[in-house]
Amino acid sequence: MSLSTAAGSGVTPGPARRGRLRRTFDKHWYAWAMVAPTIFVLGALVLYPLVRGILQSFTNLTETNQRAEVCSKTLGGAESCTPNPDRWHWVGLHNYTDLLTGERGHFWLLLENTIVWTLACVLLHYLIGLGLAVLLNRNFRGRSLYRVLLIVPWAVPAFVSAFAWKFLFNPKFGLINSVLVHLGLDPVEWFNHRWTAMFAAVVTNVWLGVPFMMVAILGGLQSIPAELYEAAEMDGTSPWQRFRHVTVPGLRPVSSTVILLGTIWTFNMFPIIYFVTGGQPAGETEILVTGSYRAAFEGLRNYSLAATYGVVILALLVVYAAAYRRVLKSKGEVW
Amino acid sequence: MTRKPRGRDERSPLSSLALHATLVVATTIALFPVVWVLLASLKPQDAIQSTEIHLFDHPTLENYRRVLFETSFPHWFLNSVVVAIFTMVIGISMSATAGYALSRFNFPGKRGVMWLFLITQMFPVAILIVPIYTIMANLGLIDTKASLVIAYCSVAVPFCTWMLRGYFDTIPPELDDAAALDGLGPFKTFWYVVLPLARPGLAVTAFYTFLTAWGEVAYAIAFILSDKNLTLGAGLQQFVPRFNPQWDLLTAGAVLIMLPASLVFYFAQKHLVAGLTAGGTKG
Amino acid sequence: MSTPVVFDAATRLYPGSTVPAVDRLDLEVQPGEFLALVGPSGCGKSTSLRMLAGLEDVSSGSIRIGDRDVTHLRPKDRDIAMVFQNYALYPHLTVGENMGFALKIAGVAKSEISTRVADAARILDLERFLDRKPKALSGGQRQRVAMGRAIVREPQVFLMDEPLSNLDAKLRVSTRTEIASLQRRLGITTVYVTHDQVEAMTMGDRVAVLKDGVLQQVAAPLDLYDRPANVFVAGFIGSPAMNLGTFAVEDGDALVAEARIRLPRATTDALTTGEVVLGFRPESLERVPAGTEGAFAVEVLVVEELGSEAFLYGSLGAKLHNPQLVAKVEPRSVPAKGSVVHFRVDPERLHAFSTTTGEALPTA
Amino acid sequence: MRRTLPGLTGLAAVALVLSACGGGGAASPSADKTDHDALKATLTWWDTSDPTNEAPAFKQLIKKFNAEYPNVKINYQSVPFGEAQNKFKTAAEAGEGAPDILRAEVAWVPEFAAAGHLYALDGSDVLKDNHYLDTALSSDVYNGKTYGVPQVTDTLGLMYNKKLFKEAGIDEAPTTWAEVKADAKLLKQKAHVDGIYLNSGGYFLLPFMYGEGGDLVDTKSKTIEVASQANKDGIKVAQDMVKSGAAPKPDANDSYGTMMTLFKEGKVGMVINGPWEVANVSKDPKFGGFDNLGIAPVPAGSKGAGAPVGGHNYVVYSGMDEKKADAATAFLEFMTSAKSEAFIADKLGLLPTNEDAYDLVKDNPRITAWKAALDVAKARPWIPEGGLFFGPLDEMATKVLVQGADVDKTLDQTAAKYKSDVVPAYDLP
Repeated sequence: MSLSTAAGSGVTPGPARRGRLRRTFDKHWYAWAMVAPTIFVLGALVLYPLVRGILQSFTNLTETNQRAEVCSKTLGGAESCTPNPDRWHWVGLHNYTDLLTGERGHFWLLLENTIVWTLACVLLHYLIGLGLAVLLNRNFRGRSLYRVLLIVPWAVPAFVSAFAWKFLFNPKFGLINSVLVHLGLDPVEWFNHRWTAMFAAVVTNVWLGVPFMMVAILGGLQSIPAELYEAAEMDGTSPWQRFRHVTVPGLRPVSSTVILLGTIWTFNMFPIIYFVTGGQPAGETEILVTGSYRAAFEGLRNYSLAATYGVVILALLVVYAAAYRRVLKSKGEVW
Repeated sequence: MTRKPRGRDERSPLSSLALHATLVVATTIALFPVVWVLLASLKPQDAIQSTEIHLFDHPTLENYRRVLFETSFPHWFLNSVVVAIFTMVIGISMSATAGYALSRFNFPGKRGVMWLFLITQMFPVAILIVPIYTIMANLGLIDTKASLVIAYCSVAVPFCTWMLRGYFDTIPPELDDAAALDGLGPFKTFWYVVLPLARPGLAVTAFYTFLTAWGEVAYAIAFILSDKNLTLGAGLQQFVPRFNPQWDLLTAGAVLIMLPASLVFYFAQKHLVAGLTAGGTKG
Repeated sequence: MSTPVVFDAATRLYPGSTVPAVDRLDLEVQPGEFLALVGPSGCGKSTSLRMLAGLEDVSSGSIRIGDRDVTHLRPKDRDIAMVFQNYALYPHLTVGENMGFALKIAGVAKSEISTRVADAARILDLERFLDRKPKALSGGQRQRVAMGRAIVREPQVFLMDEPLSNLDAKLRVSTRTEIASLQRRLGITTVYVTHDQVEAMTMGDRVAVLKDGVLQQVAAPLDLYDRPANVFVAGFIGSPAMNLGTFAVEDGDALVAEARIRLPRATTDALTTGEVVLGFRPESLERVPAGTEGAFAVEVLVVEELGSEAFLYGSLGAKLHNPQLVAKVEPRSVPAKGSVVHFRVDPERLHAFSTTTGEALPTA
Repeated sequence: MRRTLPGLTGLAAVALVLSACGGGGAASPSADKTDHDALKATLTWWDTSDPTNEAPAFKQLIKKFNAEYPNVKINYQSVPFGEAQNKFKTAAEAGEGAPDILRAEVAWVPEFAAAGHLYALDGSDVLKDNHYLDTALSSDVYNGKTYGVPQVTDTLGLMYNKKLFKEAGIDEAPTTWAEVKADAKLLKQKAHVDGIYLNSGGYFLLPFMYGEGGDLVDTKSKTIEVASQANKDGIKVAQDMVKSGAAPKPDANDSYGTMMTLFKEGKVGMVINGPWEVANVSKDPKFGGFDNLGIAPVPAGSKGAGAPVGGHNYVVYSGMDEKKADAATAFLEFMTSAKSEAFIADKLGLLPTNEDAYDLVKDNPRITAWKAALDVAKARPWIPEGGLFFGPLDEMATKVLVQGADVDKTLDQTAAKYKSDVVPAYDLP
């Protein structure tokens, strides 16, 4: 049905019969024109570097070997250039084998961290978001005030919240340990252990991401027809059963989108890990995306290694998205 | 909520207490770090990071005075406002048109476009910065606000398009038909009929694009060279030199950076739920 | 003012489908005529209307409005107005703005717009609501706004796509006469799509019946009722529906349960097989004493008593296309449930159809 | 401020004399005033110094420069230290946006030079008759050419709280790690504070390695020496500090900030740190001013004391228009002249790289206090991969100091990592 608007839409009005092809073009011309600016920007700024990155991952390109010639310019003097003896070359799958066998970096550690990180964050985002949304979807006094206040973290830039939480978690000067001590508990050396450090990062990211989830789910809740609840009540269901059999399935369209996007975003959530734990202790909380950052920006830039990280991340996420889509499709959801 | 008759909606005092207790705890957690930064910003520099933790410690507005009058903060602020607003306007224009096309037309390449949007979210930004810099350099856009606006649009538009497409899906297509009969072409239909109806969705998109641009650091650091052209996110990094982060300036700056975001948020929040309702549903 | 509309072998084939949604539709709508397009859901009636509106591509064939070929014209260039099933009122515009929107787009002067809107509002009794948003109106009022929006345009053709289906039963009845009389007053050629055959029969000057994208019959309502062109039309038009059944023919008699019904000569001549589809409307059944010639016994299952009339639903010793036989009986002396009564078919009002083609067979 | 003012006037007088009789291009300013006027250019300079505490002094210096060269406009941009390195590389590779002159940290110079981003300065006036400290200048040399001139130098030293020392009955700064350990015990017993805070950053463990005669790599023989016995011994000393309680267990994250806060608050007696912190420590109201701050060379190990040299250099971007060469030379000459260096040293307490400047600031205790520490400063291996040394080293430091890992094993891992990730062309011994 949605074809309709474009039907009969010629560039120039006129009764002349045009060829079918021409009319197809006329019809889709609008659609393409409307998508074109976005495609153009994304193509230039994301797709092109992405393709380049994929190519680079099969080379040994770094900052120093990218030039064909090594030139040395002397101030007020001559420039002398010699061919670069170490010019980059294709290395096939070398980077991938290096990375996956742990020859360079700690791929499997990072992957494990990334999965734990993503799983924990998305799960907590979703569950807390769902819980708060269900509460806020009831009718009671002060609801809108709670709603406004609970969304505040969304308005805080990521690096600010990272700083704020790092502050709170500071083992010596942070409020959290100070409260623990006042309660008669031992202070925790948050960043000295892998999982406590990860915990601090997860808390920060959960704090940051719950409002979005909450609002999205709240929207989804309001689109569930009230009759469904009434029918379920007539069927003698308990509140929990209604939640389980009406709310959860009714939220599936919203959930499927936010979980898919949430997973992708969290997977690549760079600033929180970088600013809060900085990978401490001893790199044990690095995730794949911080690994790619370090390869790209720490010391001599290793473009090929960074690109390899990027391609592996991309591949993992594409596989995930495709599988996710397939599961959704089997349940009758499509996007 | 008008789901149930009023009488049945009343809770027992106990469950009412539990409800409010849960929400109060959640709200406290949501606000606490913000409040803590605010409190810190009122302390003198040496008291901000200290073994002795007080809520207040010689409260003063000195930090704010210094940020506002002794640094380029006002410049950065203005730059951020300009960049965020342009990102918002351009980002919304792009994602609204693209979202409309994806919602209404069944054109060849549509599925590819949806995948493309998803894939752009998957590639780490760190790897994109250097190539995008080169592109910007070729366009002569280095050290301009335009470079940031374009880059931020590429970050925010895929999600916004996705969301607006969902929102447009909820607007009955008969309205488009009616508009066609009333003499509007697709572009005019979009402008006169669909856009006015999509206001809640657009509000969310506006909020989202604004925030994307407002607090961004990585691109701003890379593309902006001169101090006067920095945006807030990048500018505040100046208070984190190699040693001795200047907590006084940083906390005060952080509070000031949150203010306009909250303001935008305050105006958008009415529409937030309604906008995401439709957008999220159809996602 | 009055303009004819012609569908000339108009076909709509959706991309990716092999079966046309509308298959070579040939239809002429007379100037000023109210043509009702009726059929079960999915029959292609809405598609036909949307093709006429220009909202749907015409795959082959053509459509003419007056002497203009509009097959590939944009909707706005066809000089038509449409009333949608859900009215498609612009939620962000007031009633008055909704009604005047098309004129505004067309660049009509403001004063002209307001007089025309005021005129239409007066006709439809909407004057009080002009400044309200559609959301603040009841279903019936919205429906009138949708009508008003069409009227204001003063188009050559009105298109209406099930405009009454969102109204409650009572309002539907009153509105349908309002629309019909309004159309007659304005004299504008109208194509009206509905799935409700009662609506089609009561409103249309002529009724076109569609099934699976193919036009079955176009005729005045009574013609359609009395002389259905095929089994489908016979079964579709009329409420309660016509009793239809396939029966064996022996020596020129159809064997209906224990009864033998004599078929006219013309009918038997046209038969190609040993069976015939017979149809008889509920009011063509005559209650007779047992043993009357051509009578068959019916066991009474349900009797619907409507006061002015009564319908009997019963089982027959032979299979019908519908599970039960329906007969109209005297409302004041209905047989008891479970009793057995006897009926005979009025031979004058017997319909016969071919078992192979479903086409009507001559009965005289 | 009050203290530096008289010094400054005296200094200016000395400077005038110096520049009047000094050789090179630095003739009397009035003599070739016209020459200076003829020099016309705009130079963009990215400064990476602390934008609030240090930048103003450099801006003042630019004003002084412009008094001499009115037509050379310096476009001063403050770029945060953490960003400058990547920003410069990205810009230089794209060929647009890079500044003409950059203040580069010592480890960056070989990186930039190897990528061809810098002008070699050999033969230019800046290097003629120079009096740069050898160790400082060594970081500018790559492949036999000199790619920059040192702006400031620094090193690590032992900083201590005099008041706490007095409370603990310690009269003199410890000179060996063993003495540090003993003093820490005293501090704990008598002053009730922790002895020394060891920062879990790899850079801050270098004195322990140097003290045993170790180093990270040998650039001549191209071998990885990070897991040498000397280094292992040195790191064991460091680990023992923590294990014995002489030093509290550092935090894995932001241990530098923790160290400084504790030191400023008088909660710890000693830290290993550099001259850049002197101003911050002295001005913190809880510390007790500069007078309370003791500065000594890093304690020695069994092979003597050694601390890594750090600092910053001026480098010239190879994409700069050749026409600006004279202006750039003039600017660098001015900025690294004894008088300018002395001015910065006086204002900010940063250590000059020009030997002559030390004569001008010999009355400044903040500078002289570091002179001894500077004498044991050791050049680091200046290779392009130098920037990658510290990732694995930081990891090692955290493992050893925070997590109490086995020193031998950890350093072996670090060496393996150097081989795979840092200097694949080098050999493991």
